[in-house]
Amino acid sequence: MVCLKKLFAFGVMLSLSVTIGVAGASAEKVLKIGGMAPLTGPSAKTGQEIKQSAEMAFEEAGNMIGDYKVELVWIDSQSDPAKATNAYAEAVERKGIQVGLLNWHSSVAIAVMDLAAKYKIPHLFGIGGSSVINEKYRSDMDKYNGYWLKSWPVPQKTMTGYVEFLEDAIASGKFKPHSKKVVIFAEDTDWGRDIFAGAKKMFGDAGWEIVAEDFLAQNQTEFYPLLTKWKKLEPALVFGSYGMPVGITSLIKQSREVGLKVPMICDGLGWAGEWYSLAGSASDYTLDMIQKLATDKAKAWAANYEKKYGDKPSPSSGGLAYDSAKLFIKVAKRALEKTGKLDSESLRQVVLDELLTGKITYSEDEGAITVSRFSYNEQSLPDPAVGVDDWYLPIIQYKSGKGRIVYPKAWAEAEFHVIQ
Amino acid sequence: MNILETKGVTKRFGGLVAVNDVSLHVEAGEILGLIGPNGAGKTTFQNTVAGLDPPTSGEVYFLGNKVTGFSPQVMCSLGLSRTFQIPRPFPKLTVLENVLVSTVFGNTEPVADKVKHARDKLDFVEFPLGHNVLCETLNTVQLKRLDLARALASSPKLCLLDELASGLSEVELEDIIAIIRKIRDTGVTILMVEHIMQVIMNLCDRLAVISFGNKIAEGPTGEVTKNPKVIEAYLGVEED
Amino acid sequence: MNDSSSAKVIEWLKSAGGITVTCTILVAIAVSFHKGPYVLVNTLVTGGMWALMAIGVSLLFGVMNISNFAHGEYFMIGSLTAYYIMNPLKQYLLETPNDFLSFITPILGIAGAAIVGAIAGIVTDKTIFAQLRKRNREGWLLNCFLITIGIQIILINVHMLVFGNTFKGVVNYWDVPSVAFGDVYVSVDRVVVFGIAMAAIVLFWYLMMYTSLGKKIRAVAQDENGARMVGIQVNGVYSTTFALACGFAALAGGSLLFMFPSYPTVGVAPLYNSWFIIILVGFGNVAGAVPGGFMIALFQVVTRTYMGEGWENVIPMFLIAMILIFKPYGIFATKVRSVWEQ
Amino acid sequence: MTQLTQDNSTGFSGILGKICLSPMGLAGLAILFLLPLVPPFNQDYMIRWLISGAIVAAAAVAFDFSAGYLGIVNFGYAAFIGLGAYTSAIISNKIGISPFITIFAGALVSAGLGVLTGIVSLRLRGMFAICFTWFIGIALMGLCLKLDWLTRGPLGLQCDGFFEGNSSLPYYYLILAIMIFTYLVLGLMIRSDYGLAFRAIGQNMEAAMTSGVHPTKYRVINFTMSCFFAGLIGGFYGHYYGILTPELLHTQKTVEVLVIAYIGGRSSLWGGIVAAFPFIFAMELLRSSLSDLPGINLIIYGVFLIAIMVYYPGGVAQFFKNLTARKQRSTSSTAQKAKTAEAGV
Repeated sequence: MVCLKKLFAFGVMLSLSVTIGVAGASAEKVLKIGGMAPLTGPSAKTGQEIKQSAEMAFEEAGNMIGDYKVELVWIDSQSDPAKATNAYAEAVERKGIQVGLLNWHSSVAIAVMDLAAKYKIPHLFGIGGSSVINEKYRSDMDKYNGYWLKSWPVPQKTMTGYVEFLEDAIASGKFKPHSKKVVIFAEDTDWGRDIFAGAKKMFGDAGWEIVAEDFLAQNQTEFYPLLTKWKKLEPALVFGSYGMPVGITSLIKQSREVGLKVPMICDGLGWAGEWYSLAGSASDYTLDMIQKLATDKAKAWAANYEKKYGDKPSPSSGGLAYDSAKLFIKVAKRALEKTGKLDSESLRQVVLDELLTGKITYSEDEGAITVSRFSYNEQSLPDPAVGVDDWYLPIIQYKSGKGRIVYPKAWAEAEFHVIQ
Repeated sequence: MNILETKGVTKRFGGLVAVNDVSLHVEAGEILGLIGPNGAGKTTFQNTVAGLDPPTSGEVYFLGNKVTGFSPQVMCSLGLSRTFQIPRPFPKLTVLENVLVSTVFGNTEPVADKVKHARDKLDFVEFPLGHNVLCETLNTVQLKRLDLARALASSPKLCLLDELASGLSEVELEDIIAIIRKIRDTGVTILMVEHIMQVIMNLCDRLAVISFGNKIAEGPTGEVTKNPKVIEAYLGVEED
Repeated sequence: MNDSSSAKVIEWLKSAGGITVTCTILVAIAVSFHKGPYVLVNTLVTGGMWALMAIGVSLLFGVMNISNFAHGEYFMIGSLTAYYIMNPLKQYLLETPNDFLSFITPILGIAGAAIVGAIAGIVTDKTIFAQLRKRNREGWLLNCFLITIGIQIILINVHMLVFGNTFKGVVNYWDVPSVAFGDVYVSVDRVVVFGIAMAAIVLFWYLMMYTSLGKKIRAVAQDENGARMVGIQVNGVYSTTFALACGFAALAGGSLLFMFPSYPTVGVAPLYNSWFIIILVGFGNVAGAVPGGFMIALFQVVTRTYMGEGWENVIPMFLIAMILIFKPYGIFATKVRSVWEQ
Repeated sequence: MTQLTQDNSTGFSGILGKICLSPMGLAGLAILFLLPLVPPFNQDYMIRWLISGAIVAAAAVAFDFSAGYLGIVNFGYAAFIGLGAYTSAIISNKIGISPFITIFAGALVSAGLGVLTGIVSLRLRGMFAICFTWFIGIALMGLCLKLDWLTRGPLGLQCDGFFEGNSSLPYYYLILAIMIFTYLVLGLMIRSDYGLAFRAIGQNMEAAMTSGVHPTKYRVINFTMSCFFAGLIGGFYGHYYGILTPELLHTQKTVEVLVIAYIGGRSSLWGGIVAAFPFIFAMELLRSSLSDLPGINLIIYGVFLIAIMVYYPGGVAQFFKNLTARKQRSTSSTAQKAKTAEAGV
């Protein structure tokens, strides 16, 4: 019987702690922001960077927006849509978040979108870029409009840069491919599938012959069989997107070990800050398309981040999260200015009236570190508008761990070199 | 009538011949004792008959039908049950449930009152404890009785008993002899492997002797025990 | 070769193990002719490491009846140790080049990994399994299995909390050009690591066959009570076994740092591979783990070559399942039945 | 066979006993029914937690049906859940039938694979059987990733919900019904002769065979039933969360169910249900209140799991068994003593 009593006491404590959690409101003006990121699970590294970068942005604003104190509530998506929805609902109901910010996995986005619409919580600037989110968003615009926004457009929209760049390099005589054979690979994720479909079409249209197509597992490290297979095919170019630091760096290292000497486009190589400590000089001359991080402000941010957290930030997760948070602060300030208060409703109104109509933008001049300008319009939704003056990724070539922009011409910092 | 007959049953394990060309028969209603020195292949022979280890070659006939290599559960439903030298009960089931397994699945005709049937068998072997005891708490002697009750619960025609009496005290021996006799009186034929002469002399109508896998003698108990080959097998030959 | 030994060889060739090994060799040769010798080289290079992992799992199972689901985490401990030994040294070397030190750095890292792994093994045994042995032997196999799942969860998350989620790796051990076998290039690191794996396996074999420790371990594996009766310190043998098994896993982790940077869940792939191996060759069959390692490596290389990436688990899985149907206790299984069938 | 040994219980609890419930169990179910109507549990996120709990509870019951009684731990269990989920989602997406029907189609497909697995794994025992099911799970997950024209692979398959509207409450009652259905069907089977056969095979295959039990038949039946319910639960999972990814088939998900089933207590069926709800709540609260240290909730979970296995391997079921044993002991002593004992507590 004693044990039963203990059990009962435990139950009482449990429910008490729950009710206390609910009743924890205070008189101060507070805006509760639910930042969502995969803090545990296979993508925890990315999640951590997103979290730290966003926190940096809010700290710089003194954790205040106008007279509202900003309270960041972190929601661990656990890289699992089912668990993420549970955590999200709890964050809304128990912790009272009024607006959602950021996200990584597209599968999580698909599941959480419905919750955001249901609770009428605008969720802004999810990073996960795949087209499934767009499909779902576009399937019921009324329901999701203003409740889900991405900060990374679907990869097909940006990738055409690669082909333009190649055509340009061939035309100018810098790149003389012995054939038009290309090997395409991609990580086996929603992102990889998306980019793969885009690349296939893109290279096909440009008259390339695709001699091998491979999907690579997320944390694969053994590529000797694959690379020797590619080597036999004698391609003139290797193209792929592989955002897993372990995988992409192993691939590059081993490609040099087995003697595969062709220009490699490794989209996603620079996503993780520590890529050079893993790939080393094998990464020289590889090409990537990544957020610029070229301005002084951007470099200062990267230096700050490294000082504060001890490792190199990635422009694509950390940088974008930082920019997203800054853009959010801008939106929130406008909402406060316009309606005199900050809550889900006022934020959504500003998002609908001003952000999505292109009245609010966030550009390099104002401090955006990753792209030229964030702006949204009717056609681009839920993505930001894509273009050289908007959301655009330059092509960079690495040498000794430093990336230099080689395309577009206007931004170029260095000449393109073909690996010898 | 022969209830069981084997013709040239041989069982090999890799290079080892455990049972070699054994032919014998068991007549309905008798108690046949299968004796022999340790490691002679008696248990293996029982296993080949009961279907646990199908013979490498040779044939087994049960009730006149060829049953070579039949699975144990089929042999059980045909009416052949057995006990184990080291009893193997279901440790997490109660005594009653142990016997019920055999009652429910060993009988071809469904038993009307399963519980009563099982309890009857337990009473029949004079099981000393309550019927709701978990088997893992029983000692070897109790387990042997339980195993016997379990074997009987499937209403067998032939029951193979494997060293049922080993490890029992003088008093318990008397009991078990009485029980085995009682079983025979209900019309069940018995093929028993046994070491203890008291049991053999008291119960067995006939004996078959196995040594190093070979059958060396078969016949009425009195004759076989006087057979010089048998005595030699038990005592060994002094060659030098 | 005299008649009796050739008869023995023929007998072995007819057994399931013999047939599988022969088929594997034939497949390897055939594929090498079809696709080039790289198949063979790749199989050898990766097979050695998988064998080293599988030996550990197999040893734990054979001696202690523990099916270790956390074995990959000892691999992770090894790679983490090697990183924290090698990385500072490499940083130091950048500033003050020193040929001897740069030659010896990876060796120090790998040795350190093995030692730390062995210590971690002893700690695990003393804190958890010794307690369980004292308290409760019932349902040992499944209880241990669940406990190792718990250990796995703890180690992964402790790594994450303490050392962070970053990928802690090195570019290479020795910065020298690849070695060429015909037209196949293999990095020096891989060749050396293959050598380490083979050396460790030979050493282990010697340890088990010719030293008193090996004899004690084998005695305990066969009969714990018997071993206790002849005066063997059984608990000590268990700890040693754990140290050996985990030491091997950590050795593999340390040796493969150039390929698997250390991060919380790095152990999952090595764990899976070692489990595939021991299921294929049969539980507790320590010697079988070596050919098993090469077989699995060949399976995966061939699948990747012909089916493409991503199928390397599906097809070998299917094959192993098929083999299990015909040889339910693994291809090298003997007639001896023991506890793991219960 | 428990009804045989508990024939003496009469009246209401006797009737309940016939359908595998005890008064305490009925009270527990009643609480589960009423809980989402009572504050603080009437908030939607709490209902979501309850749903998660019920999903795991139902899965643990069906898992324990093989693991606890037959002794075969189906380590690829999540793959059977996933197979049911994907089948149901694909059928309902392609043909447009109501999910209420397609979840049964999913369950049947899972059961079909269960039959195959049961037959094929027949010769395997112990760890080999466990690993065999595990490999089936891994292979299924690999297929799910690679057959992207059917499953959309890692892109994730979207599925329609059962109900219109935003509330999770109808979903909760649906999964509760599924859970109770699972428990009752499997519980009744365990109480019948089938259960006797399962336990006999699980504890000693050879003795079971010599007692006339047909191992093939009962192993296959057991696997089929267990996988059927796994598929059914999977179907619910898909249509509730609205998205399926191959991760659902991952071994990690099996481990989640397995841990609940074992903490609940092996071969009890109901133990999983008792363990699931508090466990899910505790984990969610830990995760949420320790969100500054992501992963620490999992460390606590790991330590708890090890502690349970070392010090209390019987789990919750053992706890309640000890409790009733103590109660019986105290009631069997004299009334006077019982009274003082009650007063003492």
